[in-house]
Amino acid sequence: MWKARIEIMLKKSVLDPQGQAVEGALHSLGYDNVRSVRVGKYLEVDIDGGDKEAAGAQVREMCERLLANTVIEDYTFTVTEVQR
Amino acid sequence: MWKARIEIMLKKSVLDPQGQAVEGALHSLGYDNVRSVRVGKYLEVDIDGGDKEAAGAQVREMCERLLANTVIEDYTFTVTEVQR
Amino acid sequence: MKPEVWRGMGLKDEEYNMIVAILGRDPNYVELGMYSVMWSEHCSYKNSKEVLRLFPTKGENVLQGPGENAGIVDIGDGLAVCFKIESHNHPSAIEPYQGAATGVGGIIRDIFTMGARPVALLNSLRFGTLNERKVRYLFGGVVAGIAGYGNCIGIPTVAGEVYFDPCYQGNPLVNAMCVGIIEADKIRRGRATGVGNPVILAGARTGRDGMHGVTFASEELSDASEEKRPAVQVGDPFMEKLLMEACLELIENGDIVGIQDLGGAGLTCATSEMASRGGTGLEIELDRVPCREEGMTAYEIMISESQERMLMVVTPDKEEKVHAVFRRWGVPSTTIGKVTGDGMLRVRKAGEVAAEVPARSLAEDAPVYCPAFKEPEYIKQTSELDLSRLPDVTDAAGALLALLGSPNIASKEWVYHQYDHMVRTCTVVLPGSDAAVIRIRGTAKGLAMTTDCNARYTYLDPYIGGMIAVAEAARNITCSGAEPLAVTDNLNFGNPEKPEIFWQFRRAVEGMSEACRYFGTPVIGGNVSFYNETNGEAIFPTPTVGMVGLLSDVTRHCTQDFRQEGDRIILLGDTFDELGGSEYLYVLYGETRGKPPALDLAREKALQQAVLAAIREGLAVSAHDLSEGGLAVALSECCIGQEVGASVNLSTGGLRTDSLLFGESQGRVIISTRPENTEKLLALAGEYGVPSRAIGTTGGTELIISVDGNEKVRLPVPELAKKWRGAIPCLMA
Amino acid sequence: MKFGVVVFPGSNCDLDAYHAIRDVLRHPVEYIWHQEESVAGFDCIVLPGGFSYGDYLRSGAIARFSPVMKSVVEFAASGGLVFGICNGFQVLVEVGLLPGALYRNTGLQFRCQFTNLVVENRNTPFTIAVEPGRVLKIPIAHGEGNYYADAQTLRAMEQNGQIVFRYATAGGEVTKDANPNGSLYNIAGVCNENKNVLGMMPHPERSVERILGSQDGLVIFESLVRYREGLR
Ligand SMILES: Nc1ncnc2c1ncn2[C@@H]1O[C@H](COP(=O)(O)OP(=O)(O)O)[C@@H](O)[C@H]1O
Ligand SMILES: [Mg+2]
Repeated sequence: MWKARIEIMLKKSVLDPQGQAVEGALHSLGYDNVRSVRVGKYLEVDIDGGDKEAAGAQVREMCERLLANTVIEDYTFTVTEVQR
Repeated sequence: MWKARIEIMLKKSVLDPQGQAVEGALHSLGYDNVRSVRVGKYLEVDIDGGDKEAAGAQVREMCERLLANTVIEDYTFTVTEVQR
Repeated sequence: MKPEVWRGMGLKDEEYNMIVAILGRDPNYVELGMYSVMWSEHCSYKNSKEVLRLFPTKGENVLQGPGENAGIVDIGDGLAVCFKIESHNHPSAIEPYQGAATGVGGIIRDIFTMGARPVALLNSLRFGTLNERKVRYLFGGVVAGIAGYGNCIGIPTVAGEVYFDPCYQGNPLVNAMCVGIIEADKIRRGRATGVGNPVILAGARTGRDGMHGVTFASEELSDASEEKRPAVQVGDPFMEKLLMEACLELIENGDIVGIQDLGGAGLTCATSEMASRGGTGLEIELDRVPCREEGMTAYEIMISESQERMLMVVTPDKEEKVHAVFRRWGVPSTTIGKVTGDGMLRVRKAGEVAAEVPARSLAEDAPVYCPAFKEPEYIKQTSELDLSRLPDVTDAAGALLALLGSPNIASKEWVYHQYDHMVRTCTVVLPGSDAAVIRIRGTAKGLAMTTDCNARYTYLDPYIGGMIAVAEAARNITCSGAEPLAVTDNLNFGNPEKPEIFWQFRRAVEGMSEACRYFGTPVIGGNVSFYNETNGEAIFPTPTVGMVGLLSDVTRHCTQDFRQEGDRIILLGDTFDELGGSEYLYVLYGETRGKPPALDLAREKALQQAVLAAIREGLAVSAHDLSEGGLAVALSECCIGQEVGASVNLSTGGLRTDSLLFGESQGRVIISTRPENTEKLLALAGEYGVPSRAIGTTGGTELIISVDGNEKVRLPVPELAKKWRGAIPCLMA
Repeated sequence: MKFGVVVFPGSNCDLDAYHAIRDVLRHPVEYIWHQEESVAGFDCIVLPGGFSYGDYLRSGAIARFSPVMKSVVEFAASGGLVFGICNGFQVLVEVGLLPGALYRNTGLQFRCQFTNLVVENRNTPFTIAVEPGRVLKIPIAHGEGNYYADAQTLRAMEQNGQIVFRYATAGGEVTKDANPNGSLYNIAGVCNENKNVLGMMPHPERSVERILGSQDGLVIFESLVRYREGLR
């Protein structure tokens, strides 16, 4: 079985209000050395069968079709083999 | 400067309605080999100064205090050096 | 079995012995767990039952009183209104968003379980003071959680209340109320009848979350509570929406014999209560219960409090049809057992009997306690308030601004703008006035609703405080043009095993009962939440009153806003030198002391009848009751809504100026009326024996208040508005 | 003129749209279950507000794969009128019938309140009945109504008159303070190039009767009827 770990982030050009809010909150907690915070989504998807390449291709397709909205979001992912 | 990449997920025993909905959607898109989907948060935090160990300790503290809700969530993170 | 085992589950030694006597043998671990959750305070009301009998619960319109999932009152036209309030204090203290969200989910299920379509939500909240980061986190999380659940499921959150006091610092209160509408002949009850009928479990899969939530709710919070984490659950409002639509469709079609939601104590509670009410037994097969995780034990499945689940009994010929309806709505459903005639709740797992106990003994035979009670020491100290040592107010305008900026009085827009309060397009009076009003589609009628409790009063005198909570709710309802119908109550108190706490509890219930009797508003359901303490310190006794009223013609509703230039402002009711327990005393002197204002039930009732008559006869352009902050704050609120100023002349008549402006004497309402109706209105008040005087005129851009000819307040309405609207956003920024 | 209101799992303003059309506009209307494969026989398809599929992942992201959406896309391509309100707007951008994207309000909070809208293009089937200069008082209720499109797309939309509604003050000024959710250029509603598909975050179906505090939403439904009658 394959485990895909997918990170989805707003594109750099899109304002990230959540990241800004977290950054502000960290500053007010005294973490003055925090420079920039971006907040996105993290998904773990378990996939049965096929080889690593096939799994990767499938994950890319799922991201394009459903998981990310590519108008505003970028995604990256890794695929690793796991025991059932 | 250090970049922390933080993944925050609901604990295994906690219901993940979002993950369930995405799993259902992937199945209805025909990805029958998808076994389990969990949806969480992903954060990138840039941190100035200190060494890697100090940055790591700070990230852990930030997770405990603010970023993760440890009542229902687990977190993992990595810290890597980046150019300003 | 070792004593540590049952004690660890919160059972007393004598309770264990009772169980042995009932079974005629030692219980096994699963059975013990089932008794422990069912005999907890939360499920059995073992400490409060006797006192709750004081409430009046009957009335000619009451179709269902306490004892079912929610109460129901007839409103004519073949329709009835179903409502109930419930607390989720402890989960919200640990995880505010999910704690509050699942609280909303739970109370919604109570309403549609009865067959009613939920049409409105309310909430009553208490937190510590907002200068604490932790409190801001709890407040923000709770409000977002209520919004997250209610908005998603599409039921408008139309009213509520929020107060802040240091006594709630470690133990916030989150009480959620739901109101539903039902055709009077379609009421369903949680009864398992018809031997052989299949039992169906529908909704979310069962997981390990929420184990022992009810025992958790029956314990004091300590710092160690943060460790009891799995007791908190994540809500899934989407699942609940589908579950609700499917269940309402089935009930509408008459496909269900009995139905009950799974709340506290999960499957154990639902099965034993349904069987007990039906005078039957149930046999269920745990291997058929869809679980979220592998390897769940019988114990875990029986006491899991996973959300968004319903249990129902159907006739065999309907079984397939019922599953088909759930399938169409995308809701999993499984037949897990059947109704039996032997009164036993029999639970099988892996072919073996995992538990077998008389259903009735779980649901009905919990011990009943009559805890000792004793007046607390503090009452003597707090009741001392020597007004002669308090200088009268000199800067009335400054005091007014300070009060408007106090989070207890300030606008709660920050809260209710996060709630979808318009979905279903029936909200006629939006949050922000005294009571919310919704119309009932297909009729000319409307419902008004509110939650109220001034816990400072209840702390200083639980009896009077309890009466005032009811009176204020009724006053808010009448100011919106409705006739009070009935009450649901949420009794939030400390540890009842302490005699002082139990005294507060008894006295508050006595006061509420008396007022309910007087106003003819029976208590048709409610909830008790004890053990609201942190490290031994109890909250103020907080018996929240949820009240619903009826408008026969919804177009004849009223709001608190002054509407136009030149209307006359009439003050109904009398003002006394009553500053005890006031927000004024708290904000300006940091004191919570004195006697709460007196309440004369006869005068209060006369006032409310006069207000209602004035609204019905079209004499009232606006009506607003006086509560925290007194006359000056009420006038400000009337001005702010539509930005209409007012000029008011008062005479002290021997009163202190601060009592006159900021005192919280009960039984008072401000009405604005067209000038040509002034005499009629004053005469109408006279007919009801209600003191009334014209105190000023609306118009201009300022609020001007003169006392005995001396100008005490002159403030532009936008400045009042800024202070009042800005207070909470500013603290939460 | 016959309206169809699509019901997705989790729609919750379907009922409100239905009532506005049937009881106030007084036109025929039917619900369309999300699993229907055809929308034949309707003149206008309304995608209502709510939380389709719980709005999990992203608002509208899962609903757009519902069987009914295939025929809605075809219906739109053949010039049929498609009207997305709130969650319906989100579904329309997700499915690609409208440009841009909608994401989290900058205030990070769900907002339910009245807003004022200026009508930037009165020459669409959705706005032809609006009097010039009229500011519409219509409420919003959403957590993800922050409209985004890249600069190039926006320019094209401007030129083509696809920006239909903007948040404004009661006097009709488009100001920062009047923007409730951080939308680019206060955008509250947009249409496609052909102007037969419109999405808006505010809820016109919630402001069709005086007792609800505003009747300004009605003019949008009336526009649709007038447009349709003009075609006959
Ligand atoms: N938590 C809340 N949820 C919804 N509405 C609220 C909430 N808190 C306050 N409100 C609304 O704000 C208005 C003022 O509340 P409050 O000061 O408690 O009124 P009153 O003193 O008349 O009881 C009411 O319309 C009330 O419904
Ligand atoms: Mg009031």
